[in-house]
Amino acid sequence: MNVETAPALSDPALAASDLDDLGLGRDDYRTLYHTMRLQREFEERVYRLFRQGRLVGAAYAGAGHEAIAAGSAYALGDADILVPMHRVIGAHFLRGHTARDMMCQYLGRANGPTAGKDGNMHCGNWDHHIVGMISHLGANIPVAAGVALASKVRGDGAVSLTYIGEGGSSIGDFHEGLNFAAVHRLPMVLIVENNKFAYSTPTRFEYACENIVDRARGYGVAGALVDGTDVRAVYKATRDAVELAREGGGPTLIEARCTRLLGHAQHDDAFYVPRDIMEEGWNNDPVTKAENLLLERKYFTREEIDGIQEEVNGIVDDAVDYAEQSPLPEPEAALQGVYAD
Amino acid sequence: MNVETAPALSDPALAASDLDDLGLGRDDYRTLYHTMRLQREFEERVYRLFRQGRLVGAAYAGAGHEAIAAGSAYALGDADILVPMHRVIGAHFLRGHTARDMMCQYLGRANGPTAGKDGNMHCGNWDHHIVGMISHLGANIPVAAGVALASKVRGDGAVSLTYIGEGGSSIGDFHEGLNFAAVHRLPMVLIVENNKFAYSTPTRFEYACENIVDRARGYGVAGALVDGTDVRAVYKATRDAVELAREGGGPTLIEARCTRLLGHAQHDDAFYVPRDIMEEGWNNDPVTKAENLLLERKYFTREEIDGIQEEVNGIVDDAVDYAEQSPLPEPEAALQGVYAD
Amino acid sequence: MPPVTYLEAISSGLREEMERDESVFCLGEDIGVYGGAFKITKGFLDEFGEDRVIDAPVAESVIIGAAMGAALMGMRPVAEMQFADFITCGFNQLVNNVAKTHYRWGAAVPLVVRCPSGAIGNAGPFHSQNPEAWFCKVPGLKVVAPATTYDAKGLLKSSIRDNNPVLYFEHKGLYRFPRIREEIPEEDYTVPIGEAAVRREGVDATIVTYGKMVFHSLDAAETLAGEGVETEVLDLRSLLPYDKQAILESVRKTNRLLVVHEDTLTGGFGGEIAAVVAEEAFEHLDAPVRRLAAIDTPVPFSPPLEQFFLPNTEKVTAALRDLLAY
Amino acid sequence: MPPVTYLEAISSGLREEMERDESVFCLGEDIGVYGGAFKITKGFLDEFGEDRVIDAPVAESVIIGAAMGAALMGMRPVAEMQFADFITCGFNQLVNNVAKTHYRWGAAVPLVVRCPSGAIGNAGPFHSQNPEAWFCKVPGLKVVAPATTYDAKGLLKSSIRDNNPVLYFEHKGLYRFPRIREEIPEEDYTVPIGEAAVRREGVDATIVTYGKMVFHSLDAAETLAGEGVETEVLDLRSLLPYDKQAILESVRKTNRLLVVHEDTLTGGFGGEIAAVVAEEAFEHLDAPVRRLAAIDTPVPFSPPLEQFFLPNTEKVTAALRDLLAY
Ligand SMILES: Cc1ncc(C[n+]2csc(CCOP(=O)(O)OP(=O)(O)O)c2C)c(N)n1
Ligand SMILES: Cc1ncc(C[n+]2csc(CCOP(=O)(O)OP(=O)(O)O)c2C)c(N)n1
Ligand SMILES: [Mg+2]
Ligand SMILES: [Mg+2]
Repeated sequence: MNVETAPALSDPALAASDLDDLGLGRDDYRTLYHTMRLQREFEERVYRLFRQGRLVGAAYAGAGHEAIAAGSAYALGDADILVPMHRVIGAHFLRGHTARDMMCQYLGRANGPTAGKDGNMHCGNWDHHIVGMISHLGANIPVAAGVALASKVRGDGAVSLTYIGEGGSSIGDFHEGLNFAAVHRLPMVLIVENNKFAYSTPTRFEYACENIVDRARGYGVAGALVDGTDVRAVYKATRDAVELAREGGGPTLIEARCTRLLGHAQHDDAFYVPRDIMEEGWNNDPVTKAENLLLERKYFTREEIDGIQEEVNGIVDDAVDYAEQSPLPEPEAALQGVYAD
Repeated sequence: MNVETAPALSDPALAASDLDDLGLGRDDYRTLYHTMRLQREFEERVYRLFRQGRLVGAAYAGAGHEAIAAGSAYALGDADILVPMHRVIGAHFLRGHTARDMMCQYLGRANGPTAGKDGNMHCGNWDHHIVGMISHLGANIPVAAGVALASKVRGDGAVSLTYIGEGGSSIGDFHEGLNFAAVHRLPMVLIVENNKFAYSTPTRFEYACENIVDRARGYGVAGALVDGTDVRAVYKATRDAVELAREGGGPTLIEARCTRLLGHAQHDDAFYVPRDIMEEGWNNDPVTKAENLLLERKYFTREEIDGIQEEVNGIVDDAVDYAEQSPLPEPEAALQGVYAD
Repeated sequence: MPPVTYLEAISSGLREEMERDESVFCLGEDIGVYGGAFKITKGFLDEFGEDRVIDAPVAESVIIGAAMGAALMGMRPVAEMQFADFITCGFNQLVNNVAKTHYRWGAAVPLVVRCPSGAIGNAGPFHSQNPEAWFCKVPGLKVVAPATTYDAKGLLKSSIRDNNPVLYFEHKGLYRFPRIREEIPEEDYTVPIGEAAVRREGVDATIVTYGKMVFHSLDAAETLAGEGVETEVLDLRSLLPYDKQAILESVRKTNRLLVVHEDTLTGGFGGEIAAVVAEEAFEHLDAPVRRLAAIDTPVPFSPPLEQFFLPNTEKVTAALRDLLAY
Repeated sequence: MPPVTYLEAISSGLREEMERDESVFCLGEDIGVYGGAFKITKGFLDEFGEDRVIDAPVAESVIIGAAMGAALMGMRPVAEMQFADFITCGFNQLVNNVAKTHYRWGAAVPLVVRCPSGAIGNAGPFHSQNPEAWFCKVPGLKVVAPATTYDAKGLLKSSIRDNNPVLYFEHKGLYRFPRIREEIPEEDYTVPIGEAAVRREGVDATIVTYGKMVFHSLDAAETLAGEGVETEVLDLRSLLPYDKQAILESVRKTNRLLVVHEDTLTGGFGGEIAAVVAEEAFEHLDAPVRRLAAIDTPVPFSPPLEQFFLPNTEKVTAALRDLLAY
């Protein structure tokens, strides 16, 4: 699949037959749904903690991006490397960060992945092959390219998967990173999560092309445009891209369309988002969509779905308890870790 | 003309009828040819001065780029703004920098355009609507966009014309600058001088797309691919782009193909350039090509062409004499001009 | 006029300049309908329109570069970095292109880059930095960092009217700081770039500082005043150029110097001040020049770490005691 | 082994590390077939192949960012900036991404960025700069600046073997400087990061310097030696971390300090040194701490301007005389 042949967003091909045949079984669907639901509940809890004054720092959420997070990261093998952005906490869960880990991270605890050095989504963990997110948008695309360069040179078969918002795609590092990966045909997949806004800025102030994926040709890489609210579509596009990358076909630029269902962060009520966009977004809520699919296809019964919901609630409750009981770091720990030994 | 309809490089349309009808008269051709010849002779002299130890600093030349320099800048009106790069000294001449000015600049004289503060092509001059080149490749593309933004907001009808090598097109500022200009439909024209090498680096290590102009679509701007050794083709593409920009149609990305006929700079013998590329380049020497055209079409006789050559030689001789007799700056002048009053 | 906040002062300073001079315009991320991440430009879009309040793509290099282009054309852009931390993405434009233009070829580049800086509590390593020192070493740039509401407005106006590029550091911790709400003049006024202000007079020691640390320094001075020590607190306000005369005069009077900033110690701007005093007021010094600053690490996120990292009133007081004890 | 140049020492150090350790590779503009703008990697492409000698697009941010990615994977990239001046285009990657990674989430980023720096005669404002000070204020980075041929090789090896990001400043004016051609050991050796070297012992004054200025300082010391003054010349070699003990020890012995660097004065790294000495060796100082540096302007192009701009032996000598006359 390249940009020339990428189906348009409304192409019914994406919706049906094509996606029934992904080779995914009941367990896979359970994991995908569980991950999406966990992202939703976890982040709702984070927002609640924020309102209650129990959070440390700011609260971001990926509501509306759950299918991208789960569907993409599920296409990775263990040896692959995740280079995540701010709306894909589900990908962290799939790679091995637990809800406890992430809640400790959000609450700045000594036993979180960064031991309180950094907060919220800003954590990496080399044990799980997760590169720590940096705030500076786009700056990890060159890093993902470098990760892929190492894999290519060593022939270890690993692929790096990274993300950027459509807003972040305006920055120089997007261009430099993707171009470098293209030139060296590096095993990298770049997903642009196009949720129609960069903070408050609508796409007409961000880019003037029709689709971000139209840029693929200008880099000489494969491109795909997918419905980012459909976890199967995201999974399929990522899997194809990962395969292509593993075979030496170089990077793929995937544009995944979705809607940011909340404000930019907790403090933002998204007043600037036209009501119809928000409504359409909620009508296409990826979590509900996945749930409906699972029910329709009779992969799971209503009771089983409710069971997953309960399980997830329990995980999040436990994570909050655990994190709140976990120690804050010792002040002097601030001095440690600037340099590796 | 946009990227979809841009004729391919080999399209005969570019070569003939299309270009006969440009509305250019004998005087225009004289100016264009004179400019190209002056660029060639001036820069050859700069190289010679370098070898003789009479130059200050490094010697760059735009041999092979003369048609781009002259053809593009000739499409500008007086109020338009030139934002030049290192291989288009001809564009400086067309905008009003004299050979004396530029030689004083190369020799670091007090009466050069930068009064010795900067050297060689690194000079701007607001009287001539020329923005000073910065070495950092690509960094003037955002500046050209800002110039165009001012024109758009004020409605002064001016267009900014800037350049980048195909090598420099890999840098973030290319992306940020062109994207910004596209979003705001700014009156800017960006010419990529694709001369097959960035210093020693061949295009396969620079980009993986077929043509740089393939990027136009990804920015939502018009694109054109032209034979950069044909001054008429460059003139036409630039003129069309300037017109489009003036009418509010936004920026155009023009890829002008040519061959760098010398090394990157005086110290570089270009050993890494395959002989056939160099040969083909010289066979398509834009200056000779223009000369042949002028003769074939009988715009000028051999004698007249020789007359231009003599005139140009005289101008360059005079420029060297003038510059060498001009004073170097006073040492203490180094302290002045850091800040505007 | 009722008392206003530091944030309101910046906002009204910017608005008045835009009203006064058509060539002034704003450029930055989310400054339009959203009014900016910190709401400095709230309402500006309605008042001035899309041509003068430009929502930029997330791309700091072109924000600064385009501002330079417009400035060359005689406009006076005021670019906003959403957080000062992101200015590193436009670093080359500032230090090589913007800063060197007038020296190189004589064109003025009158632009302002507004940089919301500083730590405000658990915002982590990328939303808390004080990046001013990088720019204080770049000839061709000017750098200001107002601490008071009056200065915030007056220095912004001076920055916009200056014919040179000015980096305007506004400490986020001052935006709504109740203590600095103040009544400011209705009529137009400016604060000159390059002049420090004595915030408290004293004869026993001098604190040279700027930005939010002015208040920790004043509080420390107040504490020690209770013990009979009179500390002079000098608010630099401008860092490049900075008011060397005022610093030297004060040190010549008090014979002791403590430099305080929120930026990290090593390579921070305090080194420059300390060095200049050690050179030019050497014989007036009765004690070693001291510096107090954040520790040499990234800004950590978790509360105990961040508190350990940052200078505060207690640490300033302790450093001052130390200095006096010498 | 016959005497080699500084340039050859860098080259052979890099080659030996690549031979020793498969994970070491080079990345930069024109480093392949061309062997680098200054020919440091001449012949490397043939010897090590395209996978280990990677010609990068003109894009410094991805050069540094990709180096970081590869370093996370356990490789040891050595990135080349064609000129140190262009590092500003990768500034954000270095100061925010590379530098903070280990502190933030514990991953080591063992990479080296080689930066050919300094003025070599009429190369103008963009090919002559000494940008080290910007990085000396960034916790998480290391910065070295060898002055001798022996150190050039030994510090490069240490930098490559270090588990942290190291900026390696190589002064272009030393590449083929005949005076520092020297025989260096055949066998593997390293020079530790963080240790200064006394280049000349003395008791009357200390010059703290680094890079090419070491030689102007030695020459000035030599001149004054003819007049009976013994100047100690301390070559820092490493700037972050720098050898504070060596500086303090020397100043405690000589009681006079002159700091010399080729970078511009205000905000240059000399301020940090001067400040530390003014704080920690205050009572040993018999004279004000002095700094000599380039003037606070961009690097001008034309010979008289550039000479006026740069520090040189005469200026160091004059500053030293001044210091001694106090
Ligand atoms: C270099 C840089 N500039 C500005 C910001 C501030 N910022 C954080 S997120 C954001 C909007 C991002 O929009 P987009 O990339 O579309 O991602 P989304 O939040 O919509 O998922 C901005 C402007 C930043 N983090 N980094
Ligand atoms: C940011 C930056 N990096 C590196 C350089 C060094 N450099 C100067 S010209 C050049 C090659 C440019 O190639 P290209 O853009 O194709 O232009 P050409 O010289 O071929 O006309 C390089 C690498 C630079 N000037 N700026
Ligand atoms: Mg978005
Ligand atoms: Mg080229």
